[in-house]
Amino acid sequence: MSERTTFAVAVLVLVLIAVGLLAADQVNLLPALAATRATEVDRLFRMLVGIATVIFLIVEGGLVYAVLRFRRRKGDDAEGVAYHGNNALELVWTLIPAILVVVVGFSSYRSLARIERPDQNPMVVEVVGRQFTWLFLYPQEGLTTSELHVPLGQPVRLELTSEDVIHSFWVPNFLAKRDATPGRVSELLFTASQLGSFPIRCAELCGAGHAIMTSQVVVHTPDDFEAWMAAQVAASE
Amino acid sequence: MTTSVEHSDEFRAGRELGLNHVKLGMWLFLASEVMFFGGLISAFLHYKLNNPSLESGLLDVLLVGGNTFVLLTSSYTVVMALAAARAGNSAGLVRNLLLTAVLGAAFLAGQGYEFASLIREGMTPTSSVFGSSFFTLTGFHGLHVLVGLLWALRNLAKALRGGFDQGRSLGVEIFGLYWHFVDIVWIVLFTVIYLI
Amino acid sequence: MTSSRTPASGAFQTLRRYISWNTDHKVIGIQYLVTTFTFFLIGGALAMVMRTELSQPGVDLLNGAEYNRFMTNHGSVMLFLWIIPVFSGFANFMLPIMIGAKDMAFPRLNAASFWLIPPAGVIMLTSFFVGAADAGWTAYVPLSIQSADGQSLWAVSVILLGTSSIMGAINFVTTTITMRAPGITIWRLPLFVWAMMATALLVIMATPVLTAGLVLVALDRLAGTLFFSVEAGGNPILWQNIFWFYSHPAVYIMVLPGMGIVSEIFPVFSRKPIFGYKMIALSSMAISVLGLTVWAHHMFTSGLDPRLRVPYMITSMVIAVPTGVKIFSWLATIWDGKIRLQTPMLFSLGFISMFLIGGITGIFLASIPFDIHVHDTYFVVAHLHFVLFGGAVSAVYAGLYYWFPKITGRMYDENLGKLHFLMNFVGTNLSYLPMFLAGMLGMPRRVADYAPEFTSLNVLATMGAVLLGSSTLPFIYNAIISWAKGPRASANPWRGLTLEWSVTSPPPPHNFEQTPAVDHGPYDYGQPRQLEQPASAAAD
Amino acid sequence: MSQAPQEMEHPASSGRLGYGGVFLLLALVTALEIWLGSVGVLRSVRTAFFLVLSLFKAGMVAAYYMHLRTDSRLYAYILIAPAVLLLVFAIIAAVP
Repeated sequence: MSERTTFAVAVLVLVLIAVGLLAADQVNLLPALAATRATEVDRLFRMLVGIATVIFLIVEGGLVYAVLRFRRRKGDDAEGVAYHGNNALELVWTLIPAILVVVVGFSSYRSLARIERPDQNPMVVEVVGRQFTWLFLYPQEGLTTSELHVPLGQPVRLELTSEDVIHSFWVPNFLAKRDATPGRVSELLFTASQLGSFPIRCAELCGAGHAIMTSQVVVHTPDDFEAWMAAQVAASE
Repeated sequence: MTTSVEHSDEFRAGRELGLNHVKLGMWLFLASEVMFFGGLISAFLHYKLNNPSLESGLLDVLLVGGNTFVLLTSSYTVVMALAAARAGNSAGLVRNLLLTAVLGAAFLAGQGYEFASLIREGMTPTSSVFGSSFFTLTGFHGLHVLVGLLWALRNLAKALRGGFDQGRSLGVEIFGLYWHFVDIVWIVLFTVIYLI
Repeated sequence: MTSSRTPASGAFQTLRRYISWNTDHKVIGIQYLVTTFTFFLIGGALAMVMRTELSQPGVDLLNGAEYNRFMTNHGSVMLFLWIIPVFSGFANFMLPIMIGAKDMAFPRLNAASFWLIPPAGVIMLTSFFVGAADAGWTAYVPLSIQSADGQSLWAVSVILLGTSSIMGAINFVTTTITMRAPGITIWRLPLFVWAMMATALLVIMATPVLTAGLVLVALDRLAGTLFFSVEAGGNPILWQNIFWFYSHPAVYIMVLPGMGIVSEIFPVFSRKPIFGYKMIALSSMAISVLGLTVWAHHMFTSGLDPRLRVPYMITSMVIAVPTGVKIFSWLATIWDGKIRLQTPMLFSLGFISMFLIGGITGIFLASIPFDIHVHDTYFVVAHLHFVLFGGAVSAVYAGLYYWFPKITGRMYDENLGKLHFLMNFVGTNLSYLPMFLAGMLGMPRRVADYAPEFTSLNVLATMGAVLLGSSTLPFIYNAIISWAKGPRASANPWRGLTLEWSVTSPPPPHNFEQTPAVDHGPYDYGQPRQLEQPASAAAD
Repeated sequence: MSQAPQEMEHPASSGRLGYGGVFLLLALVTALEIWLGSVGVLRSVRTAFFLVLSLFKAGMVAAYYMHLRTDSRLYAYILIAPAVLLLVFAIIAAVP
């Protein structure tokens, strides 16, 4: 490679990296995060976005450039340059993706380990999917509700199952989802980090009412939660 | 770019590789059959391991052992049929194909008897997950034996018409591949269902 | 063959050939292409209705139950009756000619595998009259056990289609291995043939497992067996394993042949040898082998054993490597070329640019923590449509335009073709890009209704869908008019070097006057030696 | 693979032990299996035995009766590849 091309390539690489970092930092494609583990997923997502942006720009850019630059001009009936391959080049574009895969795979694995690490003495809520509603059972209080109420900052372990077909419990703002499968119990761990109420949606096709199988998580301050719980228990007696 | 070659030249590439296209096709079909039974066997194993059923005690290993022996013998008669066809010995071919058909029928009879007695003892395809997977798996194998039986009879008729004279044995060999495969499947099923 | 006849009797004669049992691989190829395209239009119509329902929140056109029927049959028709068999159509017509054979190895089996398709399609669609299948194309149990009778018809139909593609696959492999003309060594096979080999091996290995699974579902529904009845101890996860063991490889069954087609087109339209022939050929094989080892990445949220999920994540990501090799090799192929931007090339370029998006988002989906968030959302819908519509369907169109002169003996109208590409390209991106956003922001897939905040994104998607739908009109018009009275096509209008261009357009009854003997690779462009070759070949 | 003989060439009875020998072997192994099934050996040990023995039987049938010993290597691959795949799948599908 001549010095000019080397320089150009170097500049290009730097620009791409800059754009990638910018994209990773600036794009906001996820819903407002409302759980501690969500931030971990968000971090991973931003890394993916950064890498993806760079790859996307390289390929699509190369495509557009090639089409414009090597477009057949009128009256030019010559053949293209006849070369069949270039081992060095092919090695590079086999290795670089391979390395990226290792990086992405490793950090995905690390994030997975983090978001599935069990908490100390979590509050357990049993969740039952039933065409087409969600039921939430608070074992200690023996209370059943149609909305999930949790205290802020309190680690929660949901134990999900289903009475009929497979449902999938999804809180977009928690970036968390788990199938509720009949005949088995699956776990979902989260710790709410924002006050307010957030939608719950069923993500697994479960029949005619799939689209309307919604509910919400209501996150209270611990005191409010106690009050709410007391009121519920009182009402249920 | 093109130079003249004889028209009879189809399948030449195959012959250069020592491959007959019908045989290759049959082997590929058998590969897909492996995966088909693979699906059924996986389902059976899944339930055998995850919800063991007392009904598995109803299975009569001795009876089925005898049946297994019958099927092994039929595999032997099939290879003898092939050997006879290659040797141009049409009498031997007919005899062995006949024996194969009889043994195949005997196997089916044995399986029918087994099914009947199991059902009498209350184990049916709808009695439990074990029953479902047992009858489905063995039933599909039985169907394959039935197909093989019909094929054997068809070959028998062809042999009687002298269709395999002068060592034209390919038809017998292809049929043999299928029959031996069904035998192999049974060897596996016998172990997976009755022995383990 | 139309071209050489007088229109009146000729047209009728031809029609008879094409709607009756015929063992000529070229006739069967056309039967496949026309039949599957018809189902493509039906599947598209279903999609149009769904997009209309989704053009605004609330249930106005279809209620939940009806929507599920449309969604299920849209998916099943598009996958099982269009994108999988359409490539068998191309392979039927082209593969034997490309390897210098007179026909497929098993012509009757070949005809049989086609004639399974129309009845299967009819069975699937008639299910609408007995309460159509409504459990999605994934037919997850136990939902698919409790759905209406149509679900049983659906299972039967899919079993038939599976059988058809297995028969086809056996035929393609046998033909390629045993019927190559002298000189067509393994390393001189056109890349489309390589891709079909990889595809056929996947079909042979994976499809029977789905057949077995569907048998279990059908038995549960019809004979009262208990495989998937939870009360009796049946396990829904077992179905997911069986289903995805086929249905993930199926994605490669749907896209590998497309990669083969564009690999044919890039060299011809850039007048350059394909870059890295062996790497492209071997990456097809690598993809099909790896493709068999990744299925459980569809089950990351199903509470699958954690020790199992990570290996699946890794294998899924590793597939990006051979895929990347292909994409970069195609880029290097057009680099330094004399690129002719005719319709087949445009669609091939569109294939890369859109398949890339599908591929990259595939990595996102392989990454378990992110997948847990977007699994079963519109992000997945967008991803699979970029792979299968932006990818596979673009490749199909590329192939249809590229081989139109060879198949029909007529040239298509270039301007209409370009118009079609433009509408298709804009429509695809307009309808599927917003879906990524909708999914990430919280819109589940397979819903007839959605929260108001997703309205604008869905309006965009529906506009795109309308554009996509109408984009088929110029194509249909172009195809019919050009086939009827387009200008006659020479033997080799694109100056291609693969064998199908060395015979007349359309090819003669047994393809070759005399078995060809090949002494060079399929993509030796860019060298004067090959330049006069097509002319001489066209002469005989 | 290219040196593989064509099916016409190989001898009627294939290999060192003829068809009959293979048959006797298979019969013996089957008898052994049934006997093993009846006696009270440790279950895990028995299972291992059974798997090995049935694999051996299947191998014998394929090698001698289906002529994989003498026929083109390709056929063997075509049989072995799905068998391995099936093994992997069956194990993974067995996980609850």
